[in-house]
Amino acid sequence: MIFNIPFIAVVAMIFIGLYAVLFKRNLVKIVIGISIIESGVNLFLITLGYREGGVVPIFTSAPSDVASNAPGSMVLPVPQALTLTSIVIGVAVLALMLSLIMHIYRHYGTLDVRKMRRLKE
Amino acid sequence: MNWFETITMHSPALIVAVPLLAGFLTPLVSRINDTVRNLFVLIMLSITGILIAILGYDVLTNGIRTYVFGGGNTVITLPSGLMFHVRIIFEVDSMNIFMVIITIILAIIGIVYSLSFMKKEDGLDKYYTIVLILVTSTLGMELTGDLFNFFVFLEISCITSCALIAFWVHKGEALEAALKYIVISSIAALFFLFALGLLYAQYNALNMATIANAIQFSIIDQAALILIIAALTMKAGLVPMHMWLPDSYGEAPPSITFILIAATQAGLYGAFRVIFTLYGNVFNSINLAYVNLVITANTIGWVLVALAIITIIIGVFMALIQTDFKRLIGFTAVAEIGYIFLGIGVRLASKYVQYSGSSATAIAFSEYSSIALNGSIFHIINDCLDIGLLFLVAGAIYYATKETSLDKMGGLARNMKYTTVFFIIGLLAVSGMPPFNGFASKLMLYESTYQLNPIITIIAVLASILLLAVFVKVFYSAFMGPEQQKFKEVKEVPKGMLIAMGAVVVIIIIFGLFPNLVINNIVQPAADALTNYTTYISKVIPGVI
Amino acid sequence: MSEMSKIVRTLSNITFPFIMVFGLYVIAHGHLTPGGGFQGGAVAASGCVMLIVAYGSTWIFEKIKVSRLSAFESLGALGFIGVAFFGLIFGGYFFNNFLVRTGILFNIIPETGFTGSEFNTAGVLPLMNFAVGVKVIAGVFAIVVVMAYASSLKEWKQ
Amino acid sequence: MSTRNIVAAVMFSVLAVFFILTALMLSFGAPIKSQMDDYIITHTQNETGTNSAVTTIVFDYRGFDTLGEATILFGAVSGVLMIFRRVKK
Repeated sequence: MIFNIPFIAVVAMIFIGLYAVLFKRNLVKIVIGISIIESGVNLFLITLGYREGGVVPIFTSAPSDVASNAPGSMVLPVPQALTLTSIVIGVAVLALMLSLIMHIYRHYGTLDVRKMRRLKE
Repeated sequence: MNWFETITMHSPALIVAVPLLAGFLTPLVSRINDTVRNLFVLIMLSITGILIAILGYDVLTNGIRTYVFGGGNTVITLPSGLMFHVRIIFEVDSMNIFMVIITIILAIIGIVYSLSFMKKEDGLDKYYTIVLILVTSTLGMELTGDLFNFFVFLEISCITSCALIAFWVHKGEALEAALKYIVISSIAALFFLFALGLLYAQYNALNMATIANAIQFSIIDQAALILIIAALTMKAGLVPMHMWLPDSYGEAPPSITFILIAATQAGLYGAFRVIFTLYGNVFNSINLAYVNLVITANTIGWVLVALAIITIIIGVFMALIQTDFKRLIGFTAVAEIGYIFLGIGVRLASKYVQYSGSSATAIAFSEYSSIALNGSIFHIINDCLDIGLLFLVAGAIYYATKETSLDKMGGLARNMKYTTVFFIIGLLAVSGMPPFNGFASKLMLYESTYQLNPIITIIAVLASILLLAVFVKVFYSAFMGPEQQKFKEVKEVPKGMLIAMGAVVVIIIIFGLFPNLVINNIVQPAADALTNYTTYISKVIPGVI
Repeated sequence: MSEMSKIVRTLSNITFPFIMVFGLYVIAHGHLTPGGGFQGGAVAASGCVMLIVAYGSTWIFEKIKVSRLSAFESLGALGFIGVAFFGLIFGGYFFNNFLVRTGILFNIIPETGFTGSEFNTAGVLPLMNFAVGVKVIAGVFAIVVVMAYASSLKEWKQ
Repeated sequence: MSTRNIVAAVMFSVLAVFFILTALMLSFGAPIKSQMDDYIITHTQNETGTNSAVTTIVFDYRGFDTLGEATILFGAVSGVLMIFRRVKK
């Protein structure tokens, strides 16, 4: 079980994020929650690709003894590529959400969910 | 190889690439002037439409077509006999074609409508850019055969729809609806990504056919299934997470809502694909190994039926009490989504009965389960057209009177004759009245549901009748009644909007008069494509099954 | 955002070229070392954002037209999809890496280890990296400029 | 305590149990299968002339995803610029 600690960390991050999204009343905190969930999922993907004792799958910086028995001694590259895509997606979503929140703040003068009409439910 | 064959071969990629290229070019083209930009957008979408027609003809006659991005072999075989995919694959079968046709019809009509509806707004070059990207993402979701690619397009669709919902930034409600939409759909997308990670950890593959071929339905797979279905039903607007749908449909510009409907249906398509193809060997065939588990076709089917019934009831009853025209139609859209999921649920549950019952019931239920699937698929296109038409009418009324509240309308039939006729057709179609298209699909749903449990049918029929009542009320309060002073100067909307609404009405009437034509030519092949999941798999992994 | 003190401005003047060069290095060596268009673009864009912090968003907003940044972003995206279309034309498939292992220039298999002399490998990948890099710099910079400028306007303050 | 809170708490606890159970079943450090990644690591230098396997995947094997990613950034920038446009009142 002790070897599952990275996965426990992933789950913990997802929970912290979900908690913020579900129970917090401040819009910025909700956005922070989504960001934390996303980090959790990214960490999950990275964690899936880890191979015991593996090095980064880049031949420029790999020691020659590692590179010679190549696939077995390197971590899996696909999850890293997926994470890369996912991070950029996260940045884009974050930018859009924050600009919406700026507009909402200008409109209502508050960030409290309870003061708004549609977001209340 | 002649040029037509070449175009057909590359069309799966071009269908996505052409509107994307158009989206990237629009900011540059719109520096010239507005007319050029509008023409450019229309022409690019028409080219996409032609490509879709070519591909659709090919797929419906010759079967599944695949496209490998980057070329090379579709499948890599190791000496040990393992086969897998490295590159992204688009795999197009009749179901994909069905969805893509819906999307492009809605996109072109939506663009034609917005050419006159949005004429007086600012920021139109960004508007058209984002609309093109939204259409691209919807097409991409519906064509792709790769799970991660589906996720990427899901996120594109989420971002672009959010930006478009917030188009009227001076309205606070629009901003709130957009924020709600993006929060819910990005959480849904992250759930999807998590589930994808679970599947990747199991099978080291991202291609749908490869995973479908290897699926074991272990506990992790079941967890992934639940997460994916939860994510996609969030995106499609099933009950626990339906609140974003009326908000965003109600607050977005109507031309956008019309295209958003297609984007929502893409999430629905994802649910179809995941249930019937990715987990096809569990839900689509006789596999006694999976009968004793907790999560079977039966439980998933009944859960979906229950959620669908709740969705229908909530949608209809919330629609009853709304006073805002567009929000009212939004809740109707929720109810219609419920009908589609009802079809899926009935299909799964009766498929289970078919395998566990005696041979006589087996034959009967096999027939009814396929009717349920057909009805469900047919209802997708009817839902798009009917709800879309109502939104276009609401937009036309807003354009003419600057009013969306039903209490303040009245007597509009005198000045807006065409719109009134279109609205009557829309209301009859959406509530499932005979000569129109909603009737055909709803009848199929009722018929199959009745075999499973008559109570469900009764609820569904009653909800449909209530829907009629809701819209008759709307009709009287908006179009009938005494002529109001402030609406005396109201004129009929411009020709572009009338053409767009007229096109939808023509399609609705054709579908309503000749439902068999549609069912035999596109709905039945789509249902067959979903049912024969082995064909889907063996197309990209030769020699399997 | 108003401009900051002279110390900050001078320091940001000094560090700005280094950040940009590092960003361009990461973009250019994306196919050999960790990094690539997105990462390098983000580094370079953060260098530009540092200027906003130091000089104030109003000054930057007047110096740089956001529509021009948006056009640059369009060009980057067009470059990317253009390379993909060239793959369709010359290689026979969308996104085909039609340059790799061809001709005199690219017919090299890179060696393992720090050799540092094999920049001309990988076919179209450096081109894509470059297009994405331009796109990310322009896009992220445009987002930050617009948001910073909008938040500094009077009508946004309560 | 409002209904919203109760619903949220129920959803939260269901998800909690669900995710924890899932996480406990995975194994860390030893991927069950790795045929696709092994293929990529082995062939990255020969097929694409790239030393970095991650870049190979991002731009070559799964280049279309990256196009989507670029599109997302493009869409977000267009969206932000559209939201912050000057609206005439």
